Amino acid sequence: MLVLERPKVEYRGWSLTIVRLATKWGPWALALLLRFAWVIFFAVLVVLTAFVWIVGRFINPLLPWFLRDIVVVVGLLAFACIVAIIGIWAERKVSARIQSRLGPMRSGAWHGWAQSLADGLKFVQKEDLIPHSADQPLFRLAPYVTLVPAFCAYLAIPFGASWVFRDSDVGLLFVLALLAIEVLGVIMAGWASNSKWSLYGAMRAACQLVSYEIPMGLSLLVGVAAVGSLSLIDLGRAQERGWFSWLIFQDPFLFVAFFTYYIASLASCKRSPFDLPEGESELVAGFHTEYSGFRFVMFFFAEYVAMFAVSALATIIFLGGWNAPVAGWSSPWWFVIKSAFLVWVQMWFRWTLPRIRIDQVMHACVKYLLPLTLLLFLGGSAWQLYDNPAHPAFTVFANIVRAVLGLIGLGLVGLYVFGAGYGYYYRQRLVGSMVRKHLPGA
Amino acid sequence: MMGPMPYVILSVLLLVLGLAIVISKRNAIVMLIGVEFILNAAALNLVAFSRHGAGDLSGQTAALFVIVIASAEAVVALAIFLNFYHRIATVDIDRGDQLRG
Amino acid sequence: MLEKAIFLLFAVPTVVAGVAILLSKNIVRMAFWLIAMLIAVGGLYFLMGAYFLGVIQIMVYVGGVAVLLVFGVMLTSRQLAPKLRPGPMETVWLAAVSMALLLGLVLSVAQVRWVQGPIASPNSPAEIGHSVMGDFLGPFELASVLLLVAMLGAAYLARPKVPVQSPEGSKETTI
Amino acid sequence: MNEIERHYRYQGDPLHEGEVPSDIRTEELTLNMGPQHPSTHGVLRVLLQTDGELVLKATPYVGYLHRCAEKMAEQVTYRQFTLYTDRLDYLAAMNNNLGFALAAEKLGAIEVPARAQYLRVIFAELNRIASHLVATGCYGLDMGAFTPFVYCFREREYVLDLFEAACGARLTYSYITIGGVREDLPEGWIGRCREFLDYLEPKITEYNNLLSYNHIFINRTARVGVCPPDLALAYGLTGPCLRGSGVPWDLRKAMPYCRYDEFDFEVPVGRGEQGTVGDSWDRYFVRLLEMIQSVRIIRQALDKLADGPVQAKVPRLVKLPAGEIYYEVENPRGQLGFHLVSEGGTSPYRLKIRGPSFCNLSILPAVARNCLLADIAALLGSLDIVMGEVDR
Amino acid sequence: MNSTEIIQLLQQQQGPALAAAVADGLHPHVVVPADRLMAVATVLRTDWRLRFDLLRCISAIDWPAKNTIELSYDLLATARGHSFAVKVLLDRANPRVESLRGIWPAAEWHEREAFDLMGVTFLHHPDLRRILLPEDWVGHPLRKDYQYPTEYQGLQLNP
Repeated sequence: MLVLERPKVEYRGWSLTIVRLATKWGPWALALLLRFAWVIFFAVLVVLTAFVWIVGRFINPLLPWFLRDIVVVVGLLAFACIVAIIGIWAERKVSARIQSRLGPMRSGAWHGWAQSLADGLKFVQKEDLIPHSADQPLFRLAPYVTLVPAFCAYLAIPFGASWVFRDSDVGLLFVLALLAIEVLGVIMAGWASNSKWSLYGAMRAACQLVSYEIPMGLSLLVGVAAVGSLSLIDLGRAQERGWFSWLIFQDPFLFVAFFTYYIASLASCKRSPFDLPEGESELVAGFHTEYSGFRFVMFFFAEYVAMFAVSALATIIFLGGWNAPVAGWSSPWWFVIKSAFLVWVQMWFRWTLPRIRIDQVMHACVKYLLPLTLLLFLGGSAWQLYDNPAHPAFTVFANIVRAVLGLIGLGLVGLYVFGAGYGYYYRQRLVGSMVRKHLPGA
Repeated sequence: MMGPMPYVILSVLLLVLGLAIVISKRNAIVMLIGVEFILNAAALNLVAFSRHGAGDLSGQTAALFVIVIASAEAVVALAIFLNFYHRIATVDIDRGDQLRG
Repeated sequence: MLEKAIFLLFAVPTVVAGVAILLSKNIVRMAFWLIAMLIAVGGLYFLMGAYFLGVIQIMVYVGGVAVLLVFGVMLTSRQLAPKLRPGPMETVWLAAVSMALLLGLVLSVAQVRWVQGPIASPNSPAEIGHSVMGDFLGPFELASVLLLVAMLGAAYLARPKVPVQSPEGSKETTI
Repeated sequence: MNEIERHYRYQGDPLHEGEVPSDIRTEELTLNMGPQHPSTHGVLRVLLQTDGELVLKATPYVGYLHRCAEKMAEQVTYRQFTLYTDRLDYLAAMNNNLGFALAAEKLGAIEVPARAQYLRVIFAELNRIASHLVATGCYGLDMGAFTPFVYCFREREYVLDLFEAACGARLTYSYITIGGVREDLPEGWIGRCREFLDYLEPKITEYNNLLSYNHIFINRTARVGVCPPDLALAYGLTGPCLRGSGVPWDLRKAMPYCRYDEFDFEVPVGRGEQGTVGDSWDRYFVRLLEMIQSVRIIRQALDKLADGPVQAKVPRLVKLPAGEIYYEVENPRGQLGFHLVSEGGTSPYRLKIRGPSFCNLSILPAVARNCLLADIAALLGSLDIVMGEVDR
Repeated sequence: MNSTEIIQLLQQQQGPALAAAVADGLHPHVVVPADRLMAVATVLRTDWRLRFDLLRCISAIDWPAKNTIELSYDLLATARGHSFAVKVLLDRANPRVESLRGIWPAAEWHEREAFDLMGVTFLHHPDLRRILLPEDWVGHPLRKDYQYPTEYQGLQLNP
């Protein structure tokens, strides 16, 4: 009987050898580091503070602040990269789970955690060619113009009450402006690669992203109208009194504004039903058809970084950023968990919904989303007019509405948990083909 | 503190560059770019004087209006050029000499 | 001293962008040079403490108008990179006139003695809101009317001449 | 130009060119949806005249997969040609074999035993299910929904395992030969086949909720690529494409062959539930319903399976008498016809193969006018073209 | 309606046109001279009793012995459920016949294939060019006396 044993696969490429070495020696190095982690951590800390104190005293008093900013910026970049790497790996695992398959299992020990690393290395050693008739400088510049704004958005996003690089009182608008610059990178890429298909991708991207910025901005302004300040720290601090103080439950307009914002943010990240700019089945690969090698990785990276940034905005404004459902326990972990959940929902949409057509995208924006968000903004600001101590009757009504909405929110969360549990409990263990195991001698 | 002088010189430079672009380039869209240069020079001046001269922020709101009006103007100008483009295949200004159509 | 350094950091790109547009032949590059200039001017606004204005400049100008311009350039350029060759005599005259204008303006500006008023502190959008609603209410209403008229005009001018028959003719698709 | 040509003019039939509104004159791009393109299901090149996102005219170019099977038929004996029939519509090889075998048997007046005929019906219908699974899965992929594609191919895996158990091959079986069926079933096969049928039945309702009634999918496919019934008949559309346009014509019911008249099953017809009759959604939904009918047929055939020989006594070198026949069989994609002319030798004198996808594709220029780029993918996906039988 | 009634009906409408008619056998058909093909086809398509609306297949058969190329149009009436065939015998050297594109648009691609592989030219065909073979191919492969080319655009083929 033919016995299939695991094929001996020889990886010869240097990138995969690095991955193999990393996975072979990685755990050892990690274990060593963990055992002496505390010692190493304090040693580094002591050296750093001594260095900063000496520099501060003798060279220039301003320098320590400058160093602190550099460290924070490096930390933010590292966080963004980690988010993107985990995002890529999670997307593969999520799509596998939805399509009842296993997803990456081999690169890296548990469930293929090093798959993104392996992808990155694979792309690094791929030859990234520039089409002959492409517009050289624009072609090279485009990935950077898409990547840099996505990373800069993290400068203004607060992780905790005081965990922010530089809080300016136009933080929200600053993030929206950076997302507006990303459009240019996409158009530049589409135009510079000088092929009809990518030109279509660029045209579609330009229409979609520019027109979805308006409903996105407006639905955020509904939240700003409730709190009265554009700075993200104030927005977060206004939602510190537990679950029912979160802005999403303040008034029905805000409740709907969360969902319109979420749909608009899907469009602005070119995700799920709106992923027309790189609609595979029609436009081959849309605006990044001609890109290969490391340039393609940048577009790929920028997509995941922007995805998390946009969900971070949603959590801070609507879901009370770093504040826990219970009043006291606010910590940056809550912010990361909520944003990760919103990113998971974006992935969930991608693997269930088909793509909509370009004219439907435009109709949806101009005919449905825009008027709806304008109405919400009107309603939200009117609600704020009356929701102050001057109108006691209305505040009582507002509290009732707040409670009802909070309960609806709890219901939704319960529904999700029940659905997930039900799905997990009744999932069908699919081992190979059901027919094969009955065949004689199989 | 360096006063408004550098900003004023920069806005003059921008003005001259804008004018040069409008004059030298024959393509309608590039003339629009030249006009944008000039508008930005004006807005820059407004903000500089409001910061160093008047000390309050009326200049900034004026600059805000400059941006709003510039965007409206750009939209209408582009619509006209697209129409122009429909009639005559190119966007070359010299060709737009007949008054009819 | 730091402020002058940052000022130069943002001022030099604007001038470089202007000159590059003058010299470059490819329309699309000109559009992207314009975008560089707009971002640099936005940076200048940040330097001057006008944060709200800087953000609005980037959002409205770079995110909206510049994208529109690039769109216009893409639609109208027959070949992919149309060449614009000004004649030799034209460049000489152009250089002479612009140099004369520049010198005249700079000299006249240099003689002015600036009265050093109080330095405005970096302000929050709330103050700008108050001033827009306060003494700038007139221009605000006028601006909104102007925007409405501009939108209607643009939509009317750019409508497709022949109604495009969508599949099954149920609704008109205008792209 | 007689009154019939006038009859076709009103549907914007391309009998006369140049009725494109001439004064839309933004740049006119001619785009090449080239031989390798994700949504052309094989090597088909479509030249699109587009104006921005709007496609004004689409002209398909075929012939990239032409192997001239008809010329080879003249140099190969009858039994050897069954191998070529597998490669015609490589997603429904069983039905192709059945078509050629029936044509040869009718010409040679060969009597096929009852068990072989029931086996033929079972395998033909199983292959129809597998082919429709591929069609619906790929159609979801064209519309951007990746998951149904993976589910459909998981189900198809079970059908291929059944075929592998019965005749050893997964794609080109040449199991149905002249005179009957190559081998009898392995023991335990019928039980597994019933188990698969019970497994598949609830899955089709699952696809309905996942894809068919998905609001975005309906917006993308309803009222897109509409083929009115008489235009479909005029261009020779057959199979699910014709039934999607509301014409209840199924060869298994109208001209029954191979004991199809003994089974009761309905013929699903497009009723324009989500849009107009004959749009892409109808063609897709007709295929889904046909899968359910095939399950019913297989169940009845499995009950009627009598014992007996599976191969009539046919000489090793089949020699058909001089004569001529045109015989058609209902394939998953339409009516596959064999025009067999024989001079009494051991190989056919002339064999013309009428591929259903060849005619289904010919309607593309007439229907893909003034529609959007994404609608071309929707239309092509719903016509379910296999280039093997277009280019032969 | 079985084929004998169809043939009687055709004889009434187009009496002299029918060269031969075979009612029984596996492939009931009627043989029509080339110039009367259009008239017979119109009758088959428009007569309310016949209503052949589906042109299933046009096969071209090469008979070098009889020096003729035979075109067989297989028709089907979906409303009535009966099928029938019309044959046309063309001389082998210069086979020319009227295109039935106006009556059945399905004929367009079948006729292009007959032109491409057998060399039959169809008059008034919208765009009669090769459909399966490359545009610049020489010769018609399905003819019995077809020599295999040994070279195509620089590619040597040694059988």
